[in-house]
Amino acid sequence: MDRRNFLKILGITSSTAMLSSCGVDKANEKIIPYVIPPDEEVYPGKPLYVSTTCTECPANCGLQVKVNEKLYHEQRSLYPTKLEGIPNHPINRGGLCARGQAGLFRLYHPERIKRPMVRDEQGNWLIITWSEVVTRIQDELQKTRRLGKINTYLSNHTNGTISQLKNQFCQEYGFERLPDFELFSHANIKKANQLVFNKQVIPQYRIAKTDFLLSLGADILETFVSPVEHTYHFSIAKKNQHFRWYHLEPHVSLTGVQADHRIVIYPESEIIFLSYLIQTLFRESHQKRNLPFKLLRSIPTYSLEETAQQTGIYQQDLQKLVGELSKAENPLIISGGISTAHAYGLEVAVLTALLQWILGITSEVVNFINARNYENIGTFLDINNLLHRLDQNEIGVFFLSKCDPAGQLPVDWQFLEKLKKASFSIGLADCLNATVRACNMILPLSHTLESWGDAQPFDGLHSIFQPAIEPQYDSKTEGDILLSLLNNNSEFSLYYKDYLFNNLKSRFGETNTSKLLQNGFIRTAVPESELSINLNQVYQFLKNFRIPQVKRTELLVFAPSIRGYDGRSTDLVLLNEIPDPLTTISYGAWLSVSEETATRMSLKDGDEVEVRIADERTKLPVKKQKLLPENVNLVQYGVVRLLSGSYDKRSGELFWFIKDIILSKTGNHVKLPVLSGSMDENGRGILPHVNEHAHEKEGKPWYPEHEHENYRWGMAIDLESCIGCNACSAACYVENNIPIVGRKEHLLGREMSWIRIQPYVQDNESIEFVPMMCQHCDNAPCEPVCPVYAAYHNPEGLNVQVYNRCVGTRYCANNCPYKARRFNWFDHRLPEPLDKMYNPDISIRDRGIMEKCTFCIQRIRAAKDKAKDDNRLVQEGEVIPACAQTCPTKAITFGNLEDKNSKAYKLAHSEQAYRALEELGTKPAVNYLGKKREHYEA
Amino acid sequence: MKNQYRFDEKHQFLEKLENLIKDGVSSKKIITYTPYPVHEVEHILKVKASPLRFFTLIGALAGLLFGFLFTIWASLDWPIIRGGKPIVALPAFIIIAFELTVLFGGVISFIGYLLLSRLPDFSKIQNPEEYGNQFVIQIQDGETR
Amino acid sequence: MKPENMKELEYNSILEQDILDAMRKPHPIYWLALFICASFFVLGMITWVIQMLKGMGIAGINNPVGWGVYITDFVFWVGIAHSGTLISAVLFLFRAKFRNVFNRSAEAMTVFAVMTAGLFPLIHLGRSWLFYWLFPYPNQRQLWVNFQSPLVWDVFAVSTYFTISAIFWYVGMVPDLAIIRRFTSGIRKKIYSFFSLGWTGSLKQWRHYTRLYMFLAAFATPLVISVHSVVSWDFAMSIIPGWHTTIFAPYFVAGAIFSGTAMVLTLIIPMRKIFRMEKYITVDHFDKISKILLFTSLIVAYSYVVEFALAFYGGHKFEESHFLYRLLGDYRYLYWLMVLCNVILPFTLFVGKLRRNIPYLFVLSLFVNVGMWLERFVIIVSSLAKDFDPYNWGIYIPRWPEVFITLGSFGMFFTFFLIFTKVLPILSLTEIKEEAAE
Amino acid sequence: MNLSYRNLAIVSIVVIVIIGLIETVVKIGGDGNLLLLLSFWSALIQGPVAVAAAAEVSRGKWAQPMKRELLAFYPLILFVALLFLFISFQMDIYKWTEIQHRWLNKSFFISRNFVLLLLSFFVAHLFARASLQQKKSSQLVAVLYLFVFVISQSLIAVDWIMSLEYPWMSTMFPAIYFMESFYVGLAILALMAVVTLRQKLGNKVEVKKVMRDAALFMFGFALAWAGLYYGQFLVIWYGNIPWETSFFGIRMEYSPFKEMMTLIIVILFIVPFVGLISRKAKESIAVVSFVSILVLIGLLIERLFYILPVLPLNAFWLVIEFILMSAIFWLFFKNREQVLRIDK
Amino acid sequence: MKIRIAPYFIIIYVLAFIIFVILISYFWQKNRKTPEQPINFSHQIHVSKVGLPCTHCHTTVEKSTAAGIPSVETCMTCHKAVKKESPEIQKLTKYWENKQPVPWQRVYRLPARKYVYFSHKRHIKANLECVNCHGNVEIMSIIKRVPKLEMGWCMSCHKAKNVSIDCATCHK
Repeated sequence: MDRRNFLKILGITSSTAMLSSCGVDKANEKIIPYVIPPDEEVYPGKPLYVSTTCTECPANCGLQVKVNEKLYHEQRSLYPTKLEGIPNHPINRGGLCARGQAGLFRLYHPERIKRPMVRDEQGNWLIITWSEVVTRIQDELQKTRRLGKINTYLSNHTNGTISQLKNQFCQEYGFERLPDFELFSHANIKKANQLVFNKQVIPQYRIAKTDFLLSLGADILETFVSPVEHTYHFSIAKKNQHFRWYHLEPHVSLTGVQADHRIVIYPESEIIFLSYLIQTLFRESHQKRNLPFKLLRSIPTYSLEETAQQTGIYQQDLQKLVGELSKAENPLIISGGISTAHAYGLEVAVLTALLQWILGITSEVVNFINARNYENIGTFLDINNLLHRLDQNEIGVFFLSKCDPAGQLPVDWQFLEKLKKASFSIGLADCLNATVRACNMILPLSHTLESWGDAQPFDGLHSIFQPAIEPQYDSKTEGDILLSLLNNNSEFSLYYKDYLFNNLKSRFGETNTSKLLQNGFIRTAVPESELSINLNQVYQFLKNFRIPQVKRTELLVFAPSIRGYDGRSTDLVLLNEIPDPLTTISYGAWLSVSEETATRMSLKDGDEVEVRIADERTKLPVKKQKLLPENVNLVQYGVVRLLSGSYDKRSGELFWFIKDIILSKTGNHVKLPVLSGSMDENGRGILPHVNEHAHEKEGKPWYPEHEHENYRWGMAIDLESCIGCNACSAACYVENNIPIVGRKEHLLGREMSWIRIQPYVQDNESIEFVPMMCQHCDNAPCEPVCPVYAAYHNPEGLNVQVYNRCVGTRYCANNCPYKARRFNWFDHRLPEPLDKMYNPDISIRDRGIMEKCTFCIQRIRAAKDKAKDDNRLVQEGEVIPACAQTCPTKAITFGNLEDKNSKAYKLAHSEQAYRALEELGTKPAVNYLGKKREHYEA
Repeated sequence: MKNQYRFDEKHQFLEKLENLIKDGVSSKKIITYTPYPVHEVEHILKVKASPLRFFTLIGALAGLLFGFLFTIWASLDWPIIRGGKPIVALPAFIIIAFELTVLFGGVISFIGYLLLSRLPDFSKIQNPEEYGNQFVIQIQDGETR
Repeated sequence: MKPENMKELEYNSILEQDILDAMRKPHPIYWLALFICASFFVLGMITWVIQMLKGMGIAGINNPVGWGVYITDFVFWVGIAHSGTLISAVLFLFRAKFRNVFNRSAEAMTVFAVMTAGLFPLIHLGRSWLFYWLFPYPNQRQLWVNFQSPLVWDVFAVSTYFTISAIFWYVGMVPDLAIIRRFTSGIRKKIYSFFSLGWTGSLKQWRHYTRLYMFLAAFATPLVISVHSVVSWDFAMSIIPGWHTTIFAPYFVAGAIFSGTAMVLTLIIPMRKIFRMEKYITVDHFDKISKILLFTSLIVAYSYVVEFALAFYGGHKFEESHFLYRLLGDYRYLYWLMVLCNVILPFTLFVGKLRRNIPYLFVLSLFVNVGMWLERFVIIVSSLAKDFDPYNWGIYIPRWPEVFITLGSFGMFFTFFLIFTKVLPILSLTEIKEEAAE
Repeated sequence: MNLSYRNLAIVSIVVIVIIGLIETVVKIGGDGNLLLLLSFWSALIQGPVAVAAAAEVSRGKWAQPMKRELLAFYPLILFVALLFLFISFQMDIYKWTEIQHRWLNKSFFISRNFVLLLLSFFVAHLFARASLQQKKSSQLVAVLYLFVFVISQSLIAVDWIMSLEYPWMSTMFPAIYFMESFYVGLAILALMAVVTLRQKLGNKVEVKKVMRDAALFMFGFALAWAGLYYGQFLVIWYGNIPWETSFFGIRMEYSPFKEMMTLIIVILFIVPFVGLISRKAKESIAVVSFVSILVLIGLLIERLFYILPVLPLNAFWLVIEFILMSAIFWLFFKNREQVLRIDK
Repeated sequence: MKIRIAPYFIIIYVLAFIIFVILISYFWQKNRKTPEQPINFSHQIHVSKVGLPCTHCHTTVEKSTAAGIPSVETCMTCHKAVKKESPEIQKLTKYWENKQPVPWQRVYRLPARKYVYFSHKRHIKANLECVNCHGNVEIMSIIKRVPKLEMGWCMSCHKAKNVSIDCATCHK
């Protein structure tokens, strides 16, 4: 029995254990110096910041990696411990989404591929060296030449230098470089823009600049093209009093509930709606640009009633919409996502483009010049083509780099089987996935945080990848692999760095390159070009215009989720720990059904149903979801794989919903980890407008105000701009070493998140999100009940929890009206090597200890330390908690409430500020800014 | 040499006792042994009320005082704000003070009792005196008590 | 009781004989019972150790329900303890003679129950091995405990309660030990004579003794009230609807005495049968004690009513919704069962016949024990399960550790009690003699 | 002066009418007068009967000799009931009358209280008869009366007093309230014992014993009262929820209320506690009568303490009303034989 | 027979108690004794004889929370030349050759230090001498832990110097 346990038993058997106060650490430990200290000035208390680029989705946000020096397994070394957005980055402006925050979980993923492997005849994996890799590939290539097969190279969205290198490589070895593989290729939008404007690109949507946003299906705040950017823009747009946002969708999405007017439209009927809009605008001559008569005539005309009847939109809504649209200065219409991912998606996209055109398109709102970098992303036409060729045994050596078609393509496309037909498939990936598992050879790629590289998120913006940590395994970057193949030599690595630098220097010159390395990005000028419409093409397209037969059937919708994206992020445990904002389900797959369906089939949450589609079938537990229209059943990409996929033969857009599905109860019941106890706020005084009559309860608390010296830390959270994206929660997890507890604990209701997003459904039409964390009350109910002073109030207005003083009575948690306190039921530890990401500035709590939000006290401490060095007080903006830092909409403002000029103070004393559960007299330091009235009149 | 009277019945015993007092035997010389407390004896022998109450009183007061002083001092020794309540929160300390009053009062009166009645008496532990259920009167030659 | 014609001396000696018979060599069944109880005790202890090594999580407690069965048990056992003091001290002050046959075992019960109860606050600690941080002892940290915390009040209240009731119990026993001493020999005699402190029964001893007993009784009476008030304030000091209510102190005190009295019946009725004490513990005694049961049950009922009435009187949203939840929510069955056990069944005691029907009283007492346990459970759990913020509403279901440890607590209690019945006089001899003499 | 049963009735009717007129016709400043009157005297009247009932139930010898004196006041319950009806003319003293609530609404308020008072009168009547005639059922009726007493006093507490402070509420409040009424009941018992001793009536030893027991119980009740009051205060102080603290907020900040508070504690707790702690004190007529009178005054102050912060009082008329009431009270005591003819 | 029981009871209990205490203090000592160092490095020589200032090796003491342990490289700057022959230095050079860090045993360990934030920098900036806490290192041939580094020890100084006694200053 080791000393610790000994004392533990002792503690209960005899009071003499009082002799010992510390029984918790290992008996004796080592301190390991460096052999050679690192060149960077980095030591405990001074982390290093490396600017690089996020690769969790094609948006490529700017990243700032916090690197700490710490001792890990008796190795003193540098480890990335936190990801943050680059403050002034043109895409994410310092913000970062939950997926971005979870990037570290990929870097330290237990399933990282550690060394190159190849299959032998029996199909067992053999570990080989890189030189063997090179030779092996070489002679595979020999073979295929003899066989006369074509070698192909498939990779995910790539651009920048590496793209050039690939092309070079493909030329040298006679590879055919296939268009990049992205599940969400937005093919219809590209196609439509090509039809209408001769530009096969996805433009930048400048939401900030518009005063009227009409979005059809595009989940702009979640996954659509560049969510974080859109979210930021959205928060700016909100500041404009006249900004209006109509969102039309056949299902319910996080984006939808943010719109001022969320309008449910029958699937596939957007086209009717759009034609109605165009025609009406012309009839009422609100158009800014004219169209030739014959073209106009080729667009079908619908009466108000018809439209309403066909689309399921209320007439008054339509009229209101038209009214506001025609009044708008420079409106912006975005159709995408689910509205373009169906049989009439292309028409929708084209009409959208047309509508945008006649409403006067400007590069202010729709920017084709700095177009998104989607040109070499392929469509499902290409995929289908590839599959076909695989079937024909035409493919020889097959490189699959950083992409997981096997995991993402519809089940009934049998990619795996077909992949086997390639004579030699080589998977390049950082983590194991379905595809690489099926390959003949696996080459471990270094994670982007371990490697050099560059990217081009959109035309005119270049950002860099810099290594923030030595490669942890025997892995290489794609560039290095290609180069070593080119030079037929694997010995010396970091070829690619030089290659990259030459390339960058040649492209941008010395100074810009160094700027690029310093800031993480640079902007370059892009030639302006006048946007012109190709009337004839449009006419040709519209001539044989197909009017959809909208018939309502039981529908299965596959929507991408803010947590899973196209499924690539679902194996990051953090993103499973954090609940889905709308249903608050954390782990596992589920099928969201409408209230109507639930009552019709008498389903309770967790009842299992069988979903039958032609011959494909799967079983899923259901969750009743408010606001979900009848007949629409929702599942998320990633958590559930697309069962049967059909696509648009013209554009190659994948269809997101499957018609005529059959649901049948299996009778089984699956416990769903639903974290929310109730979606109904019950007038508890947590939401703003409910709160107003809370003030009636007069009478004042007894105790005198306690004075604060210099600081009183406080927060203002703008519910106006909070979109419930959970980025704050993710950031908090990583920053504060919050334990990840898993499904079993969640089922018991033991989640550990310090900040959580509470969704509340308002009279069945809107959902409002309230980020809830420790409110750091002045009269905190949790403090006086603690017998050992573990919870107390410090002079700076923080409600402090002294972890190693806590004996775990849990009274504080019971007595906290916000239930913001979390108890460590077990010793939860991240498994190796994930534990490399622990933040050394804050403790890892043992079992039996209560923990909670500390306003990131470690950051406050650091700032005060710094301030003290040049003896002054901490200034505004010096301390930014992780949540506030990462919030894409900057909804959270942190500051010193003692300082009258601080932003936080001003907001806290603005007329729309209120405190949650104010009537309990707890005097929270967190102030919520209520939504403005007119949003409720709508 | 002390002489002893044993009785089986209480009333006989009491009569004898009264007679003895009448006969002018100093009550100081008399020791009685009874199977259970007999209050009449005290009246007959005119014994003063037991001084035990002073122990009790002192104990209780000490407890009360200590209770308040200790809590107040300890809170002021390291003043820590909790829930905005005043550092010296008397309404809360009353409870501690009360409990300590009872504790001290009780314990000290017990100790007082042991002192007053000279217990534990080790010699008697060795070889106990037994009188069964009888009522016994002993008359000492010398003065005891 | 003593027949008129009987001589005092012989009555006393018969009495002594009867008591000694009760302390004779135990029957095998006794050993069996002892073994079973002891093994439950051990089981509970083992569970506790496992819980400490693995973590609180193995129990069913969660967020929001941070307190569950453990605290319920704590309150339950403290409650059990109370009637002991009530019967021996309060009734002593009221000069209610019928207490004399109950008080010894009642006090024993008190002491053991407090010991059992005292464990639970430690068991429910997340870091039990640091329990001593709850005591205000001078330490190198130069930091004291938070005297504002109800839990610290608990520490004081419970430890005081234990000390005083232990002293009270012992003091009352000294003369009786002296009697036992007389009939034993060998090492047992040594032990008894040691603990009877060389008692002779001289006037000097008696006169202080009576005073002391009186004072201790006078102390114990307010103490018993304060202790359970403090226990109730563990909850009332919070702001949780269902916990934060002013009536809790008297409500819990009454409840405690209620459950305690029931436990006295549960223990004494079989004891009386086994040790053939019918002669001394008569039906009248039971009639009287069941009146106490009835009375306290009335107070408890009153509190139930007032709680609900005022929750709805005020029209305050939190209170209202909470009490609706209690009536109709997840724990409604427990709640109604509790009402049955604590109010409806005890009210049958208005019928005089039932008060004197001992088997009925026994069954009833069992129901009351269950009911009072449920009452604490319902109050503690249902209040936490649905408090202010709807997002973190949840429910709590106990898991095996709670079950085992609860069993263990019963095991501990009964182990001690069984031992008590064999090594100590189960009736207070001197007091019965005194009573008989009048 | 000796009056027949009928005359007594007439006198009391007259008094009711007078007070009624004062309260309704003679428009005066003091909204609180009637409420204060009722809340104080209802306690004084129901208390002694409850004490008698308790004595009956516990078969205690302690109050039996004074039973007749205690029961003398039970008819006044009816008196209170009738007087209460005048409240309906001044319902506007209650804030909640603006919002009609399912529990707090005028008509229901009046009716339930009136009915309950009538009921308690009726049961008291039954009890008085049964116990004076030494019926077997007397115990049962006594229990019944105690029930009604507790309920009606609690209801009075909640409805008349607590709802003045709506939405303030405290579950302890009704308990304290009826407990106080029993407390004064004991005080009156003691006083009567004193009086009878003075008048050399009854068996001296017994009566003295009664007085001592009454004193003893008062001592106990002083402790219990303090406990309950502290219990209520502590919970509210600790919880610190604004709509709860408001009650004590006013009463502990401003004069004269905070002085009143200390006065109450001194009178209802400290004085009886210190005064009656020793056995000798419990036996001295002077001490006991002093303490019991003080307790009565204490109760009055306590009721003032509840009402004054909310409602204005008119001292002059108040005095008059009180004199009238005490006159009636005295009359009933004096003519108890008339009142208790029922047992003949 | 004349045997006194009471004393025996007491004696037995006391004995048991003593044994118990001894047992604990044993377990206690186990982690209080100064550990064996891989190379017996003498501060006395380096400080008193050679006269190196503390900051020469503990470089980050003025700017970081940790004082910093000199890298093997730092040692080698001198010991490439100095005292090459001595066996201890041999050890050092061995570490250097096969590029291994020296596994020094930690002497100054805060109890439960994973919960404690301590910054050398702050204390140096407050003009505390190393000696104040680390004792006269210059005369220690084998480094020993002078204070217990318990909370009370910190507190007494913090109170005396009248600097922050807010728990959050040190507890993390």
